[in-house]
Amino acid sequence: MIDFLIGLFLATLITALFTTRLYRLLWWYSLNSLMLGFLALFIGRELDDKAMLITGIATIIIKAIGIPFVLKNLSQKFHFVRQVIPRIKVQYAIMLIPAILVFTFYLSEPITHMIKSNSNYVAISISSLFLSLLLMIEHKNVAPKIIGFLSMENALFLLGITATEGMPMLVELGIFFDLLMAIVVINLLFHKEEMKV
Amino acid sequence: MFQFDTLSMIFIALILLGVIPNLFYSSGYLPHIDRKVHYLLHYFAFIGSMLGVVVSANALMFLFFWELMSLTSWQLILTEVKDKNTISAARFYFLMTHFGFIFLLLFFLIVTNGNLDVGFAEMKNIASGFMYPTVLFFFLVLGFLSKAGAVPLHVWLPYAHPAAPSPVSALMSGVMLKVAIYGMFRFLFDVLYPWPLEWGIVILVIGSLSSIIGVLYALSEHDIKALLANHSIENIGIILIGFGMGMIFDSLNLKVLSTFSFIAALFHTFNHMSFKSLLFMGAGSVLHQTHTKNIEKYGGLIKTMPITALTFLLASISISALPPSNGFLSEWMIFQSMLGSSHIDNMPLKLAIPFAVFALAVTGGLAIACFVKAYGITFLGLHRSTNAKHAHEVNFLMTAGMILMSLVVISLMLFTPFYIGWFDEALAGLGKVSVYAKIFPSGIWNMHSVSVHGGIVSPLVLLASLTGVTALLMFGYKAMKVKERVHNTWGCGYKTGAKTQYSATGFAGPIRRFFNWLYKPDEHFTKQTIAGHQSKFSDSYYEVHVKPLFETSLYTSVAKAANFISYWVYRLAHFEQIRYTAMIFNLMLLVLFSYRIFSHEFSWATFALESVIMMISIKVFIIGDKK
Amino acid sequence: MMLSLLLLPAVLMFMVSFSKNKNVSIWLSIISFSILLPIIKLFTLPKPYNIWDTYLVADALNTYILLVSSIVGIGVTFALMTLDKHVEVSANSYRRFYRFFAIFWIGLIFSILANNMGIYWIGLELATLSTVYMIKTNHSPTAHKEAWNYMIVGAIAISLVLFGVILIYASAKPILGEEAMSFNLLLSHAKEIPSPFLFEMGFAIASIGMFVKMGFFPMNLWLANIERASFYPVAALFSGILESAVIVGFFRFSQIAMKINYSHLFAFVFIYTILTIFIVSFLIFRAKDFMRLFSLSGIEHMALIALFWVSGGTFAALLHFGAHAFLKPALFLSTGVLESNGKYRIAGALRGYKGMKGALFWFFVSLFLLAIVSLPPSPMFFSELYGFGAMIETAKQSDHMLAMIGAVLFLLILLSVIFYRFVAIYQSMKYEGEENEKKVYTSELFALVIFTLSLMVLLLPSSMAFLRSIS
Amino acid sequence: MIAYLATIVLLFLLAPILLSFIKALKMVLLFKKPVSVFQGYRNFSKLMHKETIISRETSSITRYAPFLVLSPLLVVMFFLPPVVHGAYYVSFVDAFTITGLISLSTFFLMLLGLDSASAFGGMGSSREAFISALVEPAMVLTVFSVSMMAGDLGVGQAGVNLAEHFPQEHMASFLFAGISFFILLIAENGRIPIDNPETHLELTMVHEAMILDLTGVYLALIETASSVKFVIFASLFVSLFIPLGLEYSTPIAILVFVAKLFAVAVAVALLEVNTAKLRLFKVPNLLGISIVFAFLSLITFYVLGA
Repeated sequence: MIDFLIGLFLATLITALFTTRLYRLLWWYSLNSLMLGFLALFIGRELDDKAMLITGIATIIIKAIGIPFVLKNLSQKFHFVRQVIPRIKVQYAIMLIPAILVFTFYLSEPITHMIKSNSNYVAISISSLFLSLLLMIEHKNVAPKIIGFLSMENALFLLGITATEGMPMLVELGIFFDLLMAIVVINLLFHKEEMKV
Repeated sequence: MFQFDTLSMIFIALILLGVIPNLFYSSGYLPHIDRKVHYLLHYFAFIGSMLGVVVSANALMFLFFWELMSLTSWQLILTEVKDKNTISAARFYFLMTHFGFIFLLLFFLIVTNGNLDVGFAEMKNIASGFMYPTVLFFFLVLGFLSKAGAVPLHVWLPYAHPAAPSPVSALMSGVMLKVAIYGMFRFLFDVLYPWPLEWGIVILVIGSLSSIIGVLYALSEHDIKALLANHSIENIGIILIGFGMGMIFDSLNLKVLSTFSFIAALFHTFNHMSFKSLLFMGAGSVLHQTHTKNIEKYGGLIKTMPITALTFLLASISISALPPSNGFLSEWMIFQSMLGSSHIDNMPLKLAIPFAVFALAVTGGLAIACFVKAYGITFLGLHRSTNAKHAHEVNFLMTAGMILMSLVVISLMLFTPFYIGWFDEALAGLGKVSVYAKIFPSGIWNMHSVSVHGGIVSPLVLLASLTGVTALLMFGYKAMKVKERVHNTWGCGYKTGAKTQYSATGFAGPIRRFFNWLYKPDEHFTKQTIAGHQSKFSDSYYEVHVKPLFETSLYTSVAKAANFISYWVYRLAHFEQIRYTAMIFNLMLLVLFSYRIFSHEFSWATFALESVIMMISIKVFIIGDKK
Repeated sequence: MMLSLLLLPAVLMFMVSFSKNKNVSIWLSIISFSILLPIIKLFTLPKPYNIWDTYLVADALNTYILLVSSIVGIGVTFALMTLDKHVEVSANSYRRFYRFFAIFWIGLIFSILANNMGIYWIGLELATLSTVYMIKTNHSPTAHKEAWNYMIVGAIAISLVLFGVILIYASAKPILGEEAMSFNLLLSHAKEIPSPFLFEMGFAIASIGMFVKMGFFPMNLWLANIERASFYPVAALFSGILESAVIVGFFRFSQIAMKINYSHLFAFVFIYTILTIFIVSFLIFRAKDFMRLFSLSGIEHMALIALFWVSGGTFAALLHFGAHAFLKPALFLSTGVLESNGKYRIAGALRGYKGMKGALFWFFVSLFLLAIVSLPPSPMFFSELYGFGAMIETAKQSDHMLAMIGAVLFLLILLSVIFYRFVAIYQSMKYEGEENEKKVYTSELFALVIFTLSLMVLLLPSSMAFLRSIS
Repeated sequence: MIAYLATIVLLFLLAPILLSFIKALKMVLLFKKPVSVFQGYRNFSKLMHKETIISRETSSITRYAPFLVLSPLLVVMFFLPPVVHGAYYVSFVDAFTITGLISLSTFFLMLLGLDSASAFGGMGSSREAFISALVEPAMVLTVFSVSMMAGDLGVGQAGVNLAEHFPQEHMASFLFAGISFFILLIAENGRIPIDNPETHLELTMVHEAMILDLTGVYLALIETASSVKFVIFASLFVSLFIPLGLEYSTPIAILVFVAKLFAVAVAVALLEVNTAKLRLFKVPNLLGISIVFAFLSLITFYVLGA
């Protein structure tokens, strides 16, 4: 089941890479976060870790619902460009994405025989990190870049919950706090722009 | 922290001998400086830092004072900023001195193991354990000789010295360069002692090159201070020849000759301090009166500035190594030490040293020519400009400075045995053989060369006989009561005027033409011909500039390279403005790859594969498609 | 208790920033001084002192860094008093600036004192995000663009740090459990980490994050551009405090990495910093305005500090750090004065300051400019001597001695390129261009005096001895 | 001691005669009516009786330099090698000192040329500076090489040593050094191919140009100086490179010595008659030959020992 969710996680991220519409992108990001939340809940239940359960719920509420909603609102308010076409051609992208996946597995190969259960998770999170970077690379507009940054955050979370079986509660809450702060700042940044015009 | 052994004391004496007359001169010069506080602050800090360098007993102190010395001298150059040249000269000077500092720093860091408080004895232990002493030697040479102004690190001198206020140029050229020589003595003797033969040869070659190149460029120079600065290069070269011979003899185990050569080098160091300071002071006085450094604008100053002219003459004789001056004596010693090379068994070396003799002799000949030019054009003949016409003798303090400095010159001439005895003591203190008894075996009248069949010179006898004979002749002339009549100079029927005189350019003409292949001069010639006749003209103008070879080849290309690199670096920086995420992406790839490769199984196949991936990724993400 | 005392000035500042009183900025500067009290108290307490459980622990290293950063903070508050005299800023954004400054300060105190990788990261992120807004205070299109740039690049960099932190945590969790977040424990159990490769990967990723944040290769110019676009106190904060927070993290992480595999760490940092300095020195060679010049030189110094640190020159690194932390904000603050009068013009920027205040100002600026290229008697002179000494020492013990000495030589030559440029700029500021009457305010001068005094204190033998005692 | 002083006086008296002799010999060879060999004395006395005209443009240098040109040369005369076996000689002065003293004299001569503000003076000085700069290295190298063979650098001692022990085993290098020194003799004394002492033509003159503005006693001093210089070089040449005849009794030895001096004069005269003056920029070629021979001499001495 964990593997299935991780697969879905990766799949949503990859799909987001090919998306050309902003709302679609938000949608895929929301799904991506949802998968992450489920993953956290699932692992939390398996390990009987309350903190993980809280994290999972928070993830679903904030990342899967809250942030996409806020971003959508913002985009409507400030009239974002809604057509976001990747700068990197699809022909390249279909070669690149598998290459990145292969590379990250190759990279984490030395760890495989060191950590018993979840070495693959490390590889997958590194690859999703790279993929989120790719998402940021291939767009020029700000909005998809923000989404790229947010999915990077997701990749971090994935690593946090899978490879390390959950981080200390305090840290996780702090990360959430910072995420909210980031959204506030982003909001302010947009606001300022509007004030000027 | 500090030490006061004989070598330090000698150099303290050198600095004080250079500084005390300079204080007088400087206070006479002070009313003409606008930024008095700035000047005085740095002036005294400069003197203090030079003293600090020669008494430091550990690396930290040495480097501190050394860098302070550079800093203050740089600020002193900037005291009177009148044009852009001063600014760029100061900048260039500071860069070069910092460049030298780098090597010194490396040297000290290596020989102190990073613990900069250790003394010289401990440094020697560490240095002897170091695997590549030649590296240390080269660091030392580059560090000190860039300050001393030896070829090829000499280019800053002709820019920096003219730009500084005259008392400062006297100090910089007369004293500061010697501090670098002190460094050579101190660290080659105390830290890097057993010298391979090659080191001495390197120093000898540098010295020979410096002496020739210095004097050649001095000859083609029209700026009086730059001329003197070029002569500093030459004299540093001469000192280095003596030094190099000393090292060669030492490594060949000819200890007596070695000490003799080192004494010669030290003696010349002193002499150069004295006469070069004096020359710079004289040049400063002239400049002060005429407000130009261009030698072509002087002329006839001996009539209005007799004291300056007389002291300048004394210094010119001394720097041209004419007997019985002190300059002659030290150069004589260096010649003698080179003649000692006939005892060497090493045949190639034995054959090579005559070339150094040749270099030194050429230098001597050209130096005479150069100082005839400098003296003759500046002080003799007719005024070449209005300023020169209105010049008058400088104020009392400045003349006092010059007179005091000429007393130093004369004392070096008269008390040679005393000085040599002192140098001998210092070298004996550094573990060398004492040779004083061999140089003056029978009293102070005759000075012997220590080489077998070496020569003898008797400075005092020479001085006495020359003055005696001259006085006798003049007395005879006076006694004859010859009638004297004053009349115009005969000029082939033309009127003699300032413009009919030989110019400095013209004076150096034959030598410049002879060395044309080296100078590659930049000539400007304009002529207003009359009615198309080539030979008839109303007005003509000829100017020639010689740009130093090293500057055009070495330094300009370095500057060009720096520009080129910085251009491409800027181009690279352009990408980070638009493709920053891609940059980070590739950076992560690179770092992770390298960790993967170098931490674990390294194989060329993976290396090649990963390089290819890197290249593709850089191409795709960063460079992108051409538009 | 201690924590609340430490946070008090920042919190006060946050609250006072809502007041609309005009004279509030004077009060703020006086309030800012109050931070010194708890820090001095911290100095006297036995180390390590747990401020908040094991999350915030004060030891000699971070107390020192906290002190340095606080002094910078005080200096910046003083300079902020006359911000509106030099640049156009509305009263509203002025207040908001203070507000975010307070948040920034809180974040920094957390990250500097943190003994927990997570807390460290949270503090850093907080500080980063608050600066985004501070950049935005300047209402220019470039500032807006750069604020976005900073938002994204900074966020990526910070995320990378977190990624590295998690990997390190993962690598150490099998032996330390939840406690694997603590720097102390990691350091003491470094040898037992079951998967060093995982740790090294984490370290590499975190370092990339930190290096990007500090403007190392290849992201050299982004910080400079941001500092150019924003108001000058922001630049001072960046270089004086934020980078300190980043470098303290680097110190901590590299201490652990040193224990795990010194040669990997050394090679990584050595190559990285040399590349950085190579690029930066040639960028400086072409730099044509103060801001870029100083921020590029800030990168250079950060690289040197990192290099000294990993070479084992702890003392040199800390001394250099202190000197840089005081000098750079001082320079940035003076840039504000220089530029508001001369508008980007370098030639003659130091001329025309009349009267006692003016003379003092140009004297200070000259001093700073010359001190930053490590001329004696600047503390940087000594720190570079000892730092390069440590590098040579490392070189001598390695297998590639000549290559490493050559690399040090190369580094020194690159530094002399920077040196050249600075000398050229200094000369041009002082001796070229025309002389116009210019003005400087007491509060700015006071800030400069604070920095100068701190620099002089650094040179005292007792403070040197204190720095030597930290290792 | 008496022989020593007598030699000096003799040389001093002989100096003008030698120059006049060369001139006369050249005139004879050119089928002209020769001047008297005492023409030098006549000129001298004529000049001594004239009033001195001092140029308005000159400075005190002109008043002192003529004495300073002559006095170093006079001093050198005391340091020459002995012409008679067993006579006193100054042993403590070496060749470098003599070279230096001669340079000192030239130095003042050049200043003299520049002092009068005339174009000729400057030109002469400039050319003289050029030539003497090139002479210097050849001189030093030759001295170096000769001192090797003579076993002493002191001139007097070298002359004696060579006379006592002729360096037959080093004949080759001895010869080279001799050639080199002979070229120097010509160059230093401003003889034909380097300079033409007889004309006052702008293109040809070096030495004469510098003293163009001197009259009366000053000119006499300078003329004396140049004749003394010639005799110094000639006697150095004969003592070092033709070290024969010292062993005879005093009067004969002196006669032999004088004969050798005249032989040198004849050689110079013959050379002068047979060559034309070189262009100024061809002079270095000749001096280059001298330098090369000096080097050759050293190298043969070192390598071949011959």
